[in-house]
Amino acid sequence: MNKKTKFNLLYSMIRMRMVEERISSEYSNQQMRCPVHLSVGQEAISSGICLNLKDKDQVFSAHRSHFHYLAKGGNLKQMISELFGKETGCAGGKGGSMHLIDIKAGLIAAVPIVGSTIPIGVGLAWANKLNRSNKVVVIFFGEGATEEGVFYESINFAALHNLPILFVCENNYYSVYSNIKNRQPTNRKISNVSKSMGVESYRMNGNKVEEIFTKTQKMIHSIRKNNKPILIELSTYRVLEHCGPNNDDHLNYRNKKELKRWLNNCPIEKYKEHLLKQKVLSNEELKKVYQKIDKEISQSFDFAKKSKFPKKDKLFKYIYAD
Amino acid sequence: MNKKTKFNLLYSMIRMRMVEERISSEYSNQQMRCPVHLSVGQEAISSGICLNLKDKDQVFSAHRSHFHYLAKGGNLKQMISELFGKETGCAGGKGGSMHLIDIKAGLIAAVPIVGSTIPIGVGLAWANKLNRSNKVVVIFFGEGATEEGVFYESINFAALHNLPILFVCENNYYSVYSNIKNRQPTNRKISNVSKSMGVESYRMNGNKVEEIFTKTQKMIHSIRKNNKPILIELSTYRVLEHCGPNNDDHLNYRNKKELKRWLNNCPIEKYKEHLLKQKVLSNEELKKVYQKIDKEISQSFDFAKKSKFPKKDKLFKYIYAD
Amino acid sequence: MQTKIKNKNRNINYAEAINEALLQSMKLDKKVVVMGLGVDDPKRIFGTTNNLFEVFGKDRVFDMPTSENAITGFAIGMSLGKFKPVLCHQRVEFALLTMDQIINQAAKWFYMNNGQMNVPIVIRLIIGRGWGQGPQHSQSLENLFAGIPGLKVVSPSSAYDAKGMLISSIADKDPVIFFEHRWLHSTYSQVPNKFYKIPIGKSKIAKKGKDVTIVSSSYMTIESMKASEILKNYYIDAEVVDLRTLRPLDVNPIIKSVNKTKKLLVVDNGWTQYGISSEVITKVTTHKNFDKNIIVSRVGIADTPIPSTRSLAKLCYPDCVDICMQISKILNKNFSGLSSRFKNYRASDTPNKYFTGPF
Amino acid sequence: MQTKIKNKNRNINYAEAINEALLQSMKLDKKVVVMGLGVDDPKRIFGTTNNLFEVFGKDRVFDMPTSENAITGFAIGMSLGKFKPVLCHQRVEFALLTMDQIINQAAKWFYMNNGQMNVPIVIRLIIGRGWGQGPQHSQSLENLFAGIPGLKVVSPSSAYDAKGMLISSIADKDPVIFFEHRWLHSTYSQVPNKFYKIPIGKSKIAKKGKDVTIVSSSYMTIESMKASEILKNYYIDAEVVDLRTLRPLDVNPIIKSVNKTKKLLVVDNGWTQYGISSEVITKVTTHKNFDKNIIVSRVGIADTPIPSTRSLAKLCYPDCVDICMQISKILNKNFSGLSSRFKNYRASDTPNKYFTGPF
Ligand SMILES: Cc1ncc(C[n+]2csc(CCOP(=O)(O)OP(=O)(O)O)c2C)c(N)n1
Ligand SMILES: Cc1ncc(C[n+]2csc(CCOP(=O)(O)OP(=O)(O)O)c2C)c(N)n1
Ligand SMILES: [Mg+2]
Ligand SMILES: [Mg+2]
Repeated sequence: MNKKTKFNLLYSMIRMRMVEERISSEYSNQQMRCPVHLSVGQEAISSGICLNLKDKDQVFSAHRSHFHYLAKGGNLKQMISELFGKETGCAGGKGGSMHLIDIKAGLIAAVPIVGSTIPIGVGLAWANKLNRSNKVVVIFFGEGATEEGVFYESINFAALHNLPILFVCENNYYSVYSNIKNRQPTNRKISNVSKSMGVESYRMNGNKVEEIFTKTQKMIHSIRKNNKPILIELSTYRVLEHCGPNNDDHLNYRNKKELKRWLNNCPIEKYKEHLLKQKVLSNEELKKVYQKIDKEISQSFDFAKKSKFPKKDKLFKYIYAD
Repeated sequence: MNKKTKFNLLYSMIRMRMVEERISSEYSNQQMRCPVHLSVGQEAISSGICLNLKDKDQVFSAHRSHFHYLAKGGNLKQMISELFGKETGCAGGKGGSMHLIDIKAGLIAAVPIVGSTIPIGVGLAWANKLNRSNKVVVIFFGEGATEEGVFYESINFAALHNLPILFVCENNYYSVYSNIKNRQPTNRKISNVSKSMGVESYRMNGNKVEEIFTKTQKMIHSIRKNNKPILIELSTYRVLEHCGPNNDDHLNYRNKKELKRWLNNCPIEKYKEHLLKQKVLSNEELKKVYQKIDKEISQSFDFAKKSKFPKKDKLFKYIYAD
Repeated sequence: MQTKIKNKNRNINYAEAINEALLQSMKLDKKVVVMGLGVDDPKRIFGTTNNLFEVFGKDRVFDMPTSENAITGFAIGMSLGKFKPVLCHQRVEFALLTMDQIINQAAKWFYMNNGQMNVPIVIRLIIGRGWGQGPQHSQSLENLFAGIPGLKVVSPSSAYDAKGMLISSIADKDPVIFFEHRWLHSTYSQVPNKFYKIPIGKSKIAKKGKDVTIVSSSYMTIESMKASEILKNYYIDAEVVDLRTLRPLDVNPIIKSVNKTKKLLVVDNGWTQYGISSEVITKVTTHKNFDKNIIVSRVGIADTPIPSTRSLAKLCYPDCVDICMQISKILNKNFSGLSSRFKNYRASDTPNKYFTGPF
Repeated sequence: MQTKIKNKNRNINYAEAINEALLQSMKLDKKVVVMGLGVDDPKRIFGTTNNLFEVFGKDRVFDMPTSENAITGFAIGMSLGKFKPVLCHQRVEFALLTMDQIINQAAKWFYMNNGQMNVPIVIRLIIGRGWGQGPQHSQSLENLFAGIPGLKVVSPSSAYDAKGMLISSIADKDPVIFFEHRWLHSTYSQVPNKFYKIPIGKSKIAKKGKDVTIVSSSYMTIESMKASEILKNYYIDAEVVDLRTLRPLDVNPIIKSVNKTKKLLVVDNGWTQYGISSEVITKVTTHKNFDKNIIVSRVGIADTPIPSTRSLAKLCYPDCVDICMQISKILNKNFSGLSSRFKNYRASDTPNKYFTGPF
């Protein structure tokens, strides 16, 4: 792997983290008045995967969508404006954090009904195959979404029709406050289920960005070439509360040891040290990275704050296209 | 296996077959005015399984419900009356063939929305477990039902909570006119999927009644003892049309060879010859069996025909219990 | 020349009209695809998908697994990839498995992405009735869809309208729920051979009249028309308005009609309470020009699950005689001998005398 | 003695009232169980399931996988095994995944087995609003359930009614859809400590009056009551009828009220078209004793998906000032300075000033 790629992976993760840290710190000003599901801790997955995608490839997300949006090249100003409910937002303020979209960048949709983008992504991949467009569709979802029946209906169809899709299950072991052991039998692996249903499937460490990048590079290549779906299940951890800007570990729903282990397993810190040691970048360059991103973020927040709210005439606009 | 059991298995299958043959021949009189899904060819499965059940055990079925009803001891007169739409029917005429029920016998429900009884059966098994009633719930469904998301949601929950259920998938390779290869990836086994989801699972020949009886006897014992679900997938074949009284092979939706192979593989004929050879019963006794069943069926049809239609005052009865 | 005349006057039935709309739309636009359980099977959805597989092949006509919820999602996704999917459920009830995809997703997609991507899909829902199909295969349920902003809901009552409205629905840029009543499939009307559109959102005066306004849709328009024939025997000249579209509801022709007749009977094709009739009547009575001398009234399907047995099921559905009886009430007139004289007009458990089950 | 007085006058909020109904029902009847995503988590469904897990343990309080469709089926099955399940979805929208189990199965079970097995389940559905929740977390959708025979649908507007009606719903032998509006959870009223029932199927005169009848339900009753206060400033004495139950609809008190006031405004808690208001108005205008001088009218939520941004979302919901404006129209009176004088009464995107997001 070349230095540039390594740098890009780190840069992507740091940028994501800093964007959400800013959202977190500004949220209490009560100007971003919409539910936000922050992904801090899960940076490696979307960074590692999306760097392998072409512009024309298409990504679907769900309620926890910021990183997928950013990794696929979604416009930051429009994202922050959307959180502020402004007309310059990526959905004109109509969607909020749970409905990010940047069609040009290939972030096709995010919706907060758990599991609901999965069949839609499959449908688009089907269209792509029929259109011979050689695009890959990537569908991100949590382990909670694999409890919805529509997940299986979708997997079955993708396998039946050999559709070019990468299914990405970010298993962070929690659905809201509920541990996976209260929702799925212990010792069973989601990737084994999908494999038994006819989809090539793998498990992976979700906090190791290089490994994710390298492995999914091959997979995406294979999907594009062979028109066959692959599913990957990645273990990871959400650091902040399920919904909202804060930390909620005072609620004690997560085992202290488990929490500590995962917090020590930060995908960014380890990788940063590694790259510094490997001299991929210097401490100085790193500082510049932070400064650059910080500036970009500040500009985006300024842009959002200065933008206008949509006016009354927009209320009934776009209910129908015809 | 003792002679009595062998005799009972054969008797059960012959009776089922004769009941449906009578329905088939009388249907054109247009007195049974409701959709009927006949199961001719699939006698071995419900006969083999239900002979192992206790009275208190509970069975759920779907649109193709006649055999499950009969095997669990459902009242024949009430079943035929239900098909005739009479007030003496097992559902007072309100349900028809697709809604058979005999609570006393333990046939709890049948509904024609594919897959919809599966979670309900799981819920009852859950109640049974909490009630420590030591009952086994058997849920019958076709391979088409395993394409519905609710099947997976149900399997997951049964495995998670270790519920005493026997899931029975009657894989007759068709959903209406659609071959399984158009709906599920080839080379994948439903029983492998359920196994990967955490439910002990087996495949079996669905036309060998003794094998079914013996194997499921052990399973039902184990379910009752260990409070754990088991799924079995049985290969079988529907002889008549999907819905209605006739044969529809002139429509050529089924491969001729396949059809011939299955028709030669009749679960009753082979077993009958076998028992005659084994001298479990004589030709004479067999003749008496036919006569006895024939009489029972004629009486049931007479009963149904003589019964009255429900009157107007029943229309708004039982919409609410309170 | 001869063909032209022949075509102009040709009678075809509703199922054939649907089929023609599909064939012609698929020929015209390569992006139109048809999907659903059984679309390519020997019965071809009551004949409505005849020949599609033969003409357009397996890349445009898709049988489906029994996965109703996902199927709508697939259709939405297909439409994002520039296809125009027409999907079909053989009973309205099966769509209850996919209400999330229809109501949360398809209906809101265009709005929630601020007009960047629309969802041009058609979902055909077939309403069952009769032959003992019972509680889970006989529901109408138009009201579950008609109340949802972002959906269009149509429900044509004649072969002519069915063809033109299906063509419009397929050409439409928004998700359209297309209701077909199973008992309409075998009804005939004159249908041009050519490709034509009937606009979504326009009701139709099915019969002109001056004494009473009957508003209905789908199969109930057949009964309403029969009722208007019966009423002639009593020197009552009824105007029949066929809604054709349930959302958006075209209320002006109704207002115009009731301002003339001063009497309104809405015949609901679904359950009586909380149905289409409630909205029609409310639109009329809250209209700014509402004339307070207008009498409004409705009949609909009895508010009960539909039982299987024909002795009870037939009591659920209002027929032309029931409609006349209701009109006798609002006109305060006695139609002597109504039920005995027109007893052959009463609905049974089959759409016509050739029907011998099972669906 | 003192406790008694204290209890009699104690103010608790709607969430606490729900919680009390659950605690007391579970204490009284061992067969009552509570299930749903998050019922035992730290937030306890906005506090409504507080202490249940601690008091009744893991055999009666169940967290669930994200499998909404199956969950209703499990509840039906549990009820066949003599349990009385109360299940909860944190947003109405999640119930769209389980409409087959609710409408095809639960609603018809008792009827289609001819009265042999009833299904006593309660499904709590929480209506979201505000704080930018947007199109998929702010729908009301009462009309999807109110039109279904076999279901009962309730929607109490005060803590007092919530407790009594939840107790009744749990004791009821039929499937009950229990709507809670998220903005009601923090509203207070006097609630007795004791176990009491408010009957399903009875509306309530929330305020007596003589000039105009306002009919509403759920959160809109709060706005209607505020409106009735504002109207006093203009010497208008409004009567407010709180529906409380949407199916079966209790129409007689409304008829009585409008016969007195001759003016009806129905304030819909859902979208304006094809909603609860349509049925209420139709019930009134088709009533056999309908006095033709009565003016009927309605307001409701704007017919659009609800946008996230507060600048547009607030335009969707009628508030007390909008209600007064509508009344000024039907009374043909000018309420001078209405919108400037009462601008502090206008609804915002939070239920109260203490609310700081995110849900
Ligand atoms: C159909 C549905 N059910 C429930 C919810 C409530 N909900 C919102 S996010 C969430 C957690 C889902 O967990 P997972 O898929 O693992 O994603 P994560 O939050 O861990 O990223 C739930 C249950 C919902 N939005 N949609
Ligand atoms: C939800 C739903 N979708 C579609 C149908 C139409 N349908 C009735 S029976 C049937 C076949 C189901 O196949 P399978 O489960 O294999 O049962 P089999 O008929 O082979 O016994 C279908 C698709 C239905 N009744 N319900
Ligand atoms: Mg998770
Ligand atoms: Mg089958």
